[in-house]
Amino acid sequence: MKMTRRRVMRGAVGAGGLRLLPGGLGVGLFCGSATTVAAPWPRSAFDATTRDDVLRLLFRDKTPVPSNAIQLTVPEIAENGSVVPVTVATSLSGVQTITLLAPGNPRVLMGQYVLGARGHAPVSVRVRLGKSQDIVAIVGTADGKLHSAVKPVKVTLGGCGG
Amino acid sequence: MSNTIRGRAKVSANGQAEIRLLINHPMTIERIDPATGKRQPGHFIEEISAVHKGETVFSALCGQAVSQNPFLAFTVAGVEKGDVITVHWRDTKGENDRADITVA
Amino acid sequence: MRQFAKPLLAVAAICTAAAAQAQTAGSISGGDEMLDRIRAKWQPGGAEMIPQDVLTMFPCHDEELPCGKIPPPPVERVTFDGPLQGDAKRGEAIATNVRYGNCIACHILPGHEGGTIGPSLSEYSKRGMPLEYTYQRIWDVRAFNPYAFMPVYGPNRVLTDQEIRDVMVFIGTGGK
Amino acid sequence: MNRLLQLGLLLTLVATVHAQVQHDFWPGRERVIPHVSGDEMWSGTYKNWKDSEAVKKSMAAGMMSRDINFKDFRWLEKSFDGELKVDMGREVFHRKSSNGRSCATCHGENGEKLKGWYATQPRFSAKANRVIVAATQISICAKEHLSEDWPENTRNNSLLDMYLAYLSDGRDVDIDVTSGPMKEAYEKGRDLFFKRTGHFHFACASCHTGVTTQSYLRGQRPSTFFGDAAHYPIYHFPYRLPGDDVEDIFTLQHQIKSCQMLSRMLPGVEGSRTLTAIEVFLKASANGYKMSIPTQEYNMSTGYLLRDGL
Repeated sequence: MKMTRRRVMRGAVGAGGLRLLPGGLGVGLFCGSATTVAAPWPRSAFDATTRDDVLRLLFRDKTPVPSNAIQLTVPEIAENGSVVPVTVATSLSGVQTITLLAPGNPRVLMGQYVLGARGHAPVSVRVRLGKSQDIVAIVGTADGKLHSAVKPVKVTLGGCGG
Repeated sequence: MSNTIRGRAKVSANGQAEIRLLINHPMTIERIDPATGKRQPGHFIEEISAVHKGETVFSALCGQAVSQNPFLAFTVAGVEKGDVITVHWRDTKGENDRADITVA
Repeated sequence: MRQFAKPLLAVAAICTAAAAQAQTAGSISGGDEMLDRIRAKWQPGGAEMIPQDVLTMFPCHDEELPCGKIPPPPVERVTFDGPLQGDAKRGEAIATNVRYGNCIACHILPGHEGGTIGPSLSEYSKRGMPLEYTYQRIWDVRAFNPYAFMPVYGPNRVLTDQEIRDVMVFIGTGGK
Repeated sequence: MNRLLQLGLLLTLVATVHAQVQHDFWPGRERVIPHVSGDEMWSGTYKNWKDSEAVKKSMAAGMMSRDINFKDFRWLEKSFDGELKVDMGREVFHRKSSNGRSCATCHGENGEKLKGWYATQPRFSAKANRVIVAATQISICAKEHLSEDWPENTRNNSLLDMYLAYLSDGRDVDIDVTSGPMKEAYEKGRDLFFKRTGHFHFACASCHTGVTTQSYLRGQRPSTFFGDAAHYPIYHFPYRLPGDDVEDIFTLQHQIKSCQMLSRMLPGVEGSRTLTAIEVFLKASANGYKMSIPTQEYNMSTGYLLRDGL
């Protein structure tokens, strides 16, 4: 655990000043309130408008490998694009981060969930999708590998609208 | 009790607690002001973290794609009934809130 | 006209006292009083929902209000005049806008996914239907089937004659 | 032939209540019964969802949502967001007003005396001398005993409505429409549900019966009207229509009004006789079905996709 965090720190500083998340892994980097960790928010990754930029900014040179050990559950048809439920579960062990991408959205990175030593999937959230697209879930494990799963969501409008 | 965070934590037999959170927040996305064409940044939660026994067991970094009144559910191992999990959020304007959730 | 008499007889059960009279809507000139009243207060297709005072021009639920006693619009049989001049782009905008024609709610349209309540229109041009049939079908479907789940576009002036022609060009010529 | 035909039409007219004006009705009014099992004559799926056991069996058999009249994911899953509205409603129920009284003063702590009451609403009120819905009763009570002004579509009224419905969670809907003003309201509501109105000349029944309930209305799939009323008021993801005070609790009348707005029909006023009659019809069509409160607008959680049981 320690090793990855330090390497991620050094790498992050090198990659154009992006302060990647060090704090989430139990290190007491505080700002503001005492007992919580103020993870520096990866602004450039969240501002990125293409999938490749997000991957490069978050994971540098590592490329995610499709894996069927990830269960990405999304409704096939989302009747309301502003509330689309997403659940990511996985049988992989040593999961550290779960990242959700929406390549069809103006801002591709939707969220990154950092599981502490005792954190586990499944993780469930509700997201906003601008149009029908494939949602991508990337699971980062302790061995430094990245595993990905993709699921299409059809975003439609209601039939009536006044 | 905080007025923006609502949470439930339920521990199952194997000591894993499922924590469900609902946070009252508008989560507005960035807008281009039609008049000036200037980019107006969104007002949304950037980070939600959960601390159990002094250790950050879960941390969510959110973008503007997270829905209004964000919902978040996750699981934490090594939790017993009666433990307290402290949840904290912080948004793009520096506002924040915290809540203690006792595990049922 | 005769072959449509049969469904009209089946209509005996419903209590329509209106006489069904032929009307050449195709040649309705601008002087259409109901259409003017609507469009003076509301432009369809925009962000704004249809205003309530426009809705009081049509039958409504509350029978303590005057609109509660408005009789249903009589079934209108229309003929189709002249060449079909319309703009497919405009027709597409009308058909896919939920506050305009909203055809997409029930039909799959050329190049669009839509509802599955009505038949798919993505291949409509291949069916080669006569223009008059399509025009009557959109203007007032009750001439064919009094219980068809389709808005009465003509009698309630949901769409104008030209807007229907635009939609016909959009679906008739296979879209783009 | 035309003249003779119209004469024939006039003679066969059913003597309807609306004497001089004959309205257009969607077919099927005579096939409704004030019980949830009536759905067998409409979607033929009642046996698949008549209770939560049947729903579990249907889901296990891999049935689609429309084969279960959307009772699988829409209604039988309790809503986490809805629980928070119930908490807020409980707080309003126990909050003392300016005259030092609260709802709990008369109705008991945690609404002890009102358990099961919501399952018998709407009903005839002697005081109002007409059939009223729970929300109207709340506004009458609040004005008289708490000197609070909480009309039907206000936040506090809707929060209380949600809390009182929660007190009847698990009870079977049971309203008697066999006689008197309730029978009248039921028949008026039935006629209004089938009456074709508005710019599109649709009736509520146009979407909520027949082929439309088996197919897609663009992204949405309407359900038949049987049984749905047992799960109202629901938690709705914040959605404010012009003139709305409450954007996340949809009482049955608020849902009817919102549907009218979206279907280009003149929207009714919450608490009015018209919307009350339609609510009586819908609630009676859920007679015998278990209330499940709080539930939420469909498609807000992945529970139904994971089919992790009810």
